[in-house]
Amino acid sequence: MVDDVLVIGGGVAGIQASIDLAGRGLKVYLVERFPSIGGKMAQLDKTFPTGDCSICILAPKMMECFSHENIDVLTHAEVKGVSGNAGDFRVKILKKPRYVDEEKCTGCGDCVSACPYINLPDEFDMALRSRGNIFIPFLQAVPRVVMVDREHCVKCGNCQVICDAGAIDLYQKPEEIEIHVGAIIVACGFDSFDPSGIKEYGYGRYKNVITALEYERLVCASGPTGGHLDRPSDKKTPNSIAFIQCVGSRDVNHNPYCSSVCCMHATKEAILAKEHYPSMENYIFYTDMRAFGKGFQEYVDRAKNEYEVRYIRSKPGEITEDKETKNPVIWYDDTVTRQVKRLEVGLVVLCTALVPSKGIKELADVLGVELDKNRFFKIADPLYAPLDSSREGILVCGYCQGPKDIPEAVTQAKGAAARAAEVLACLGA
Amino acid sequence: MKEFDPKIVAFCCNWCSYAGADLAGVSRMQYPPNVRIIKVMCSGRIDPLFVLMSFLEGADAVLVTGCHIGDCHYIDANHKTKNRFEFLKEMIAELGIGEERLRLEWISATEGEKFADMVKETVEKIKKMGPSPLSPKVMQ
Amino acid sequence: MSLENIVNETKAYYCLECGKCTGSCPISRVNKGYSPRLTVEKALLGFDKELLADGGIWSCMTCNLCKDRCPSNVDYTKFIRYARAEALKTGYTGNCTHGGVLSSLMRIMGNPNLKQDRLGWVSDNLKISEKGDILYFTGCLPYFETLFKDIGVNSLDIARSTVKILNRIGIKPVVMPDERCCGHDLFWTGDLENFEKIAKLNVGLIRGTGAKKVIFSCPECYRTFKQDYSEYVDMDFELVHISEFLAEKIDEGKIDFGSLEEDVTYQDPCRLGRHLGVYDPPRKVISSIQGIGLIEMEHSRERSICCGTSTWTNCDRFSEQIQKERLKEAKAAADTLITACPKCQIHLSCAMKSKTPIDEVKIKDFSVLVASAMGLGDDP
Amino acid sequence: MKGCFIAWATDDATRKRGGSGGFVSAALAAALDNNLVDNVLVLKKTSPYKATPIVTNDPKEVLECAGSLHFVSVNMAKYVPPGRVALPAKPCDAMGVIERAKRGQLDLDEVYMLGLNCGGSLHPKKAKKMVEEMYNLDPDNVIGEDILKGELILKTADGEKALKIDDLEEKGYGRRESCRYCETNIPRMADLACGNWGLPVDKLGKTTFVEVITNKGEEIFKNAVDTGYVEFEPASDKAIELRDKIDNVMKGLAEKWHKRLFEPIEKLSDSERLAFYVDALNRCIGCGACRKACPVCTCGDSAKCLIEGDSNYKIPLFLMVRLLHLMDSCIGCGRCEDVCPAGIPLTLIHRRFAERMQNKLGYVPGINLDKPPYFEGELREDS
Amino acid sequence: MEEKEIRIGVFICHCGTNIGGSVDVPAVVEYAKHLPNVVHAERNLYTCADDGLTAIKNAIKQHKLNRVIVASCTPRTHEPLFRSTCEEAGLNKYLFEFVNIREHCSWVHMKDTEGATEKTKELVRMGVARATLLEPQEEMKIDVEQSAMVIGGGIAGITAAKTLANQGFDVYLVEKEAVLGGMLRNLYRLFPTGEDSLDSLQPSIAAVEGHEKIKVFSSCELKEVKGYIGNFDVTLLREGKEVNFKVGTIIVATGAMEFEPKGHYGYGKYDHVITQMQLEKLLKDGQLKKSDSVVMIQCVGAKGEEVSYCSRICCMVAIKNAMLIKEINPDADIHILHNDIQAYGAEYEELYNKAREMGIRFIKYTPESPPCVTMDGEKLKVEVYNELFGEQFMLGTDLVVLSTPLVQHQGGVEISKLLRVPLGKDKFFFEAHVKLRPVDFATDGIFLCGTAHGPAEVAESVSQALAAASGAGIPLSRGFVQIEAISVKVDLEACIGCGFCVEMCPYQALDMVDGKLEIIEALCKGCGTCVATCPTGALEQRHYQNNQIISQIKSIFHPVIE
Repeated sequence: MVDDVLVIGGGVAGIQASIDLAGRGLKVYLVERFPSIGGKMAQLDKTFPTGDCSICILAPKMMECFSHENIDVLTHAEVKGVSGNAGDFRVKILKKPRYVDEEKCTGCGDCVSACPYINLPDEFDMALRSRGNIFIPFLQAVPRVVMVDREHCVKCGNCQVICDAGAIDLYQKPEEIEIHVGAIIVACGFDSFDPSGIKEYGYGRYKNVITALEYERLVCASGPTGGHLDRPSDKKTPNSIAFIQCVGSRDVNHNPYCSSVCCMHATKEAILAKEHYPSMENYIFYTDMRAFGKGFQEYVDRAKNEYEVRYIRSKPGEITEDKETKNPVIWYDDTVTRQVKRLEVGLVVLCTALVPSKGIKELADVLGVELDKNRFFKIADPLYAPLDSSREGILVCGYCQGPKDIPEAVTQAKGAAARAAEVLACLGA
Repeated sequence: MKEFDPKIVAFCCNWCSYAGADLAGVSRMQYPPNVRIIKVMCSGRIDPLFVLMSFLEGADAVLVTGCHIGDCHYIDANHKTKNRFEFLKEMIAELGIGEERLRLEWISATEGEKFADMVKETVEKIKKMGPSPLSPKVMQ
Repeated sequence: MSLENIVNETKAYYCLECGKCTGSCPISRVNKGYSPRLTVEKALLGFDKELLADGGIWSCMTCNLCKDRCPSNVDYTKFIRYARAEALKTGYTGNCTHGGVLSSLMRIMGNPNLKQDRLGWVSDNLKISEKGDILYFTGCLPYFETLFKDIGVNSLDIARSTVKILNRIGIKPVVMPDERCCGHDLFWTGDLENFEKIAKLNVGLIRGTGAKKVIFSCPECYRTFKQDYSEYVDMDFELVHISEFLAEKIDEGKIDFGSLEEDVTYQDPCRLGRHLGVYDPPRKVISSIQGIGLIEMEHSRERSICCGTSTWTNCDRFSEQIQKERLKEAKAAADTLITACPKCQIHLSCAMKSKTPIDEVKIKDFSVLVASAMGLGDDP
Repeated sequence: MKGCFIAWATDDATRKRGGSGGFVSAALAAALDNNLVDNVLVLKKTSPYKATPIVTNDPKEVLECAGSLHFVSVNMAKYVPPGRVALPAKPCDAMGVIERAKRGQLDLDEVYMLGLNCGGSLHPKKAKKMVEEMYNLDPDNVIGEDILKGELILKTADGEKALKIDDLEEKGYGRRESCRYCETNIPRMADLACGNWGLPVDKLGKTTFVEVITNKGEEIFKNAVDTGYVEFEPASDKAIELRDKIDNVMKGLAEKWHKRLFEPIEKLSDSERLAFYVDALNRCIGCGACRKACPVCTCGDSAKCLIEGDSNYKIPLFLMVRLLHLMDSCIGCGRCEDVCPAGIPLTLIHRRFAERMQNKLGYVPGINLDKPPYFEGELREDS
Repeated sequence: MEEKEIRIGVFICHCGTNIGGSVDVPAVVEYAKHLPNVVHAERNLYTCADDGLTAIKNAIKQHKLNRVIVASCTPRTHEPLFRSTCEEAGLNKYLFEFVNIREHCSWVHMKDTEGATEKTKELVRMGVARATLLEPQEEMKIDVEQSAMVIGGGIAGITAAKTLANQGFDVYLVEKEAVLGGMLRNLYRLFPTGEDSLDSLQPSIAAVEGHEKIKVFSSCELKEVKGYIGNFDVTLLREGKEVNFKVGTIIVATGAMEFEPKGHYGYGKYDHVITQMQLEKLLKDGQLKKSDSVVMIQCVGAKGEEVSYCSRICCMVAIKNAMLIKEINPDADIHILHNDIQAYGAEYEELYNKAREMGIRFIKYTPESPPCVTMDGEKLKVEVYNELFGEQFMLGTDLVVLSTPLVQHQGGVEISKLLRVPLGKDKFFFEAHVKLRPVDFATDGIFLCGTAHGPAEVAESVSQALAAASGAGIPLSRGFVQIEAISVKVDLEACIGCGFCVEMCPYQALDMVDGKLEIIEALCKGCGTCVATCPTGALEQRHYQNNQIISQIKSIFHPVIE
């Protein structure tokens, strides 16, 4: 029986769970697939309903987690095998090569500018900017070390030459680590649904139809445009934006469930747009306005009254494009006035469904736990054990067990930490 | 004759504006080397005395920076900063040394560019205005 | 079927009233009085009489645009079909166009003793057989020829071209002298009694020829056989649209489509496209013609817009508006519009002849295009 | 029984000694007598130019101190002892007391302020010089003084001599500079406001016009009446009107003086103004007398203004910090300027800074227990 | 503190070429050597690398350094590393000073070597000035009482208590009612599982009542709570008698209550207009008369003037109850009149669809023209304008059920005063940070869960309870809390007792007791706002002392400080 804990997923939930457990004096392994911790929250600009800058409040947590003496953060790593039982899990972790010695790299970024190939889409910035083969995942990345995209690297060696720390190792091998833990917390988060399959909305066909996460990067001060809302077609600020809810969610053809956060997310984005550009006209197309959290309804009321955001109850039928201006044109049944209308705007933001993260099935198989029909982790008892998975000793929290906003994810993460401690204490006793 | 090289004192809070200054560095945003940052935990710690003293010592400008209202790491301590700043502003105005020499900016941890711009603008403005008349050097 | 049953059958109770159907509907866009959403809501909220008396249910083109997009999977097309049947019982019906000739014609088809000569169009240069593996189902083309010659639609060219192409690849298709109309329009306007008769007759006739594969040039016939006959009669032969048949041959390397220096655009017929998911084969075939440029319209494939009316019912000024918009879109893409459905050709050609003229778009049938590219055109 | 009354000491001696009906002294003595307060703070005149604040619990001593006084050097606020205490208070004394209460130096509930209407006072040191130069009298021969109808009257054994205050002030004498532009003549922040303004001619010099303002004021007044120290009658509407009229005249005068003294500074350019401040403030020798005299200053020996600056500063850090700390709280009593050995026009300068802030914030110090804005925690709506 | 010679060591980092590329590091080292109190200065390629750290440790010993300065990157990432290096070499970690010459200098002046070098010198000079005045600090450790109090015996309180007890801590569970269970006792079946509420709750109640580590105080009232994290003194009233105990942490799980819709839709006037809670009771007791038609009205009193928020759970409660009625009478006509259905998440959307499938009909009304309930003979009549259909509907019905929001109750308001923790605008308890500290109060050691925080369903309450237990369990399992030595201290000799600092403190760490300032160090978070406010030098912040900051300011303008 060991009382170390493995946390899978380094988003805000995973970070919080790790910090809580480590705070109790337990040893924690935090495994993150991406080369930096931070998760989706790091990609957001501001958070609703308080308008807090997302990375500002998250970055200290990321640092606290990374530098905590009880937490071993393994980035760019994946869980490959789990055997044993609660109190005694043996876990195989594959540490994928980042072709950089994390210990030696100082994050100076000299190598980044030395790399001659710089036309790869930057994942963090939703491909709205390009990066090189060697790159720092994002400005506030933790750990702040570079990594090499070997798939595209031609091994010119420029980076090695410029690196005074001698940190670059283009022949680094994958490494398999085995750890021994008593409990596992899964917080592997979500992915954004790709709306290009919803042909009628023109994502991918029309430049000025973007997703909400792309929009977040566009308005973020440390994003690809430095926070200027430059729409993709002409890099100009649009004078109106339409946000479309339930793109791929509450839709039995894609994801039947409600993603829970998009109504508020869009409200926040509309408010931000209005704050940055006072003449901006904002429209939100919705089916049911789901403002059910603390202070949410008030936030929506403010958006309506103070920020003049226009809420239109309708799910648009189709989006076309004005060939001249490249303005998206929305065709919709205004269900309140019961009339079909046409609305031309400067930019359309699709508030896409949030879906279980890629690879959740494989992870579930490795962990030996069940998924529900929406491919979220199944919980043991939806009332009284909302954080226990179908297998003892494995807890699930955050979006990977169903739609949630940040405070709920943080709450669950803390709860999962408490449950892990409880499970370990009971096993020990 | 050597060009006038202003000296600017900037007070930054640990959580937002200092991090914003860090981000300016990480992003390699270039600005002139005239600013000296003094870190405090919170902009609420910035005693107006420090600002006055900076001017008396010879600062050509003083920048007071902190988290945006509503984002303060210490709930609402930056509200106090703002209140006190009103006093300083009036004082500087009455003294007649040029109101532009004192500036309050809220800078979040993501606003590296804002920090760099603030320094650039201030240096340019102060260069035009010339040395602070309160600076001891001028007296001699 | 009571409206409640219709609601249950089509799962209309899942309707979230989001309005995506109406926002998608080409008719609603021009006719503000028509809304699929409100039509469904009438049923949900117990406005039965209003619903059945509503002419709107006869306007629906059953193009499936709304059905495909409905987030709750409400089968509006089916809903309309059932509602029409119910309305018919109550005595309501749509406005038949062309003096109702076409609908009465169809009902006659149900008579097993009907004598007709459907092979008048088969000229000497065409090789057909009475029995064989492959059968070509011509559908209503011979009737269309007489009705729509005046608007420049030579329907039988389609049949002739199809046979010529088949002949070129060495097939002498069976063409039946007494095949019946497929019954599509009866099915969609609620006359299921006559539809059943026709279905059984047709399948019997085909069986009699020993055909293993039936080729269609009309998507409506194709869909009707493929999706609607099975409720009434068993079939033991394969069904295929000419475009699919030809596309397959490309893969087998058995065909040379010749060349044609022309830019064309392609109209996806609703039955072939959204109803049956056949988008690629016609495009594949057209693109295989050397020198041809296939330029897509703004709305194509899944997003394609219907030719404006169906089942010869409620063709009105709104239909014309839709058709003209469609022709404008076509013109913006290319001078020639290819359709794979005789009805699309008829309706769009009809719109072109309307009082307020629009820019000329050449409208050609798919088979006709292919035949002429292969050098098989120019019939006497 | 709040409102305006005409009252007088029942005791003849007191009535006579107290230049205007002796109400204040009688009420103070009565308060002590009936144990309403533990102590009374009064000024004991030791010469026409010197009055020392004393704390006493002897009603007799209080009565002995009766009499009006215009040559005053101290602000009473700094001498208020702990416990229940009553004192006569000019407007600036009362404001000082309130400011000290805000700073936790005393409990206002325990302090009874018998406010004295005030048209201004004279600094004793300057007054002596004035007696010599303007009145051509030996200062030591002066046995009494009074202000009536805009004239300052000096009494000697030989009789009286009166000069117009306006004329005196033109020559640089007369009231303190800060009094000249002070607009607070009737101490409405005190518990009672007493004086001779508004009295009908026949009662002038024999009675006191008393306005009862607060519950504490009511207590004092009632006590004085109940114990027989004082008698009273209601003040007529006419009397009240008259008092207001005088008040307004004084205010008008103050406004003129304000303009006269402040406009020249107002008109200076930024650099001239800075030069003015540097010239003046740089004369500071750092003795700290101003700080000790200031009724608002409560900081003691660890005050932040005492943090050492450098000698090459153009303006001493000491004064900079004081200017800052007094920006919302300066009550303009003029005591700092009185005591400055370097002759810096301190009050004038403090007022310049303070008026900016006080006007901007709409905050008036010394009138109620509202917290000074510098110490406000909440964000102001307008800022 | 004993006067000792100040011996400063300065370590200047090249950071590869990051600093070395635009700063003349050797020149800076030379300069540093001549600064007052500096006895050693050196440069390292990477000070943070192993050899750099070793160099620091060696120099501390060799040169008897009692102050260490590293000039390199930002303290926000590397300060902990260098601090622990100093500690390893026996130097108090508060005697370490970090100078940021990378982010704040070399990287932002890349093309100005001269300017960057001069600035670096000054930054180092400022660092030396500050370091000279640094003082060693002891981080305060507060012992934590190994027990917790949970206020409220509903599902949230029960769960929190059970989890903490299972982790091995003593728990005092305080409930004002005679029995545990809270609001769930009054419910019939729970969504989404359909379990009987009380039945499903029983095992948890039993587990708590039978737990050797849990002391249940039912029918008890909280009288007083004093102290701070680790050391709360609690006084209860039980049958009029006082009970005292000490706990380390506290969890608030006081729940909420249903808003009473007086004056809404004929409630109180017509017998058959009831609330969802009343419906639950009817269902539970089997008292619900067979109703052929039922109308439910959502958002009664919510999302409006009386209660501005959306109460989150009522839509699903209504849907669940509607389905239960349908189970009893499949032919019942049920209409739910709503203003947007809150079927968030995966399960609820499914349930919502299921309800539609069962024939429950939904009508969206507008808040501007709300439904109207009147009596029409024996039957109730509900008129509603269907916003999406554009028609006025007349629904004759047997029963009208009003869905009303959860609201704070008086008990909660009193607890808030007692514990000095805030309520928000919505009157629910207000957490420390909406996003990242959802179950903490700004006051250390007190946590929050369940509907005391805002409307929540069972699973959400349970998750919150577990989260609160995590927060409350951390200090308990560590046995102490440690506070970074940046808290404030007061020199009572210098303090004049003006009390202006007290209200400045965002954490109520300061208090005036009999005219004397008291600082509860355990509550101080080190923002220093009070220090800046203090008109005297009585307040000081550890590690950010006035004289330290002043020395930094002065050193900017004095080429060499004597």
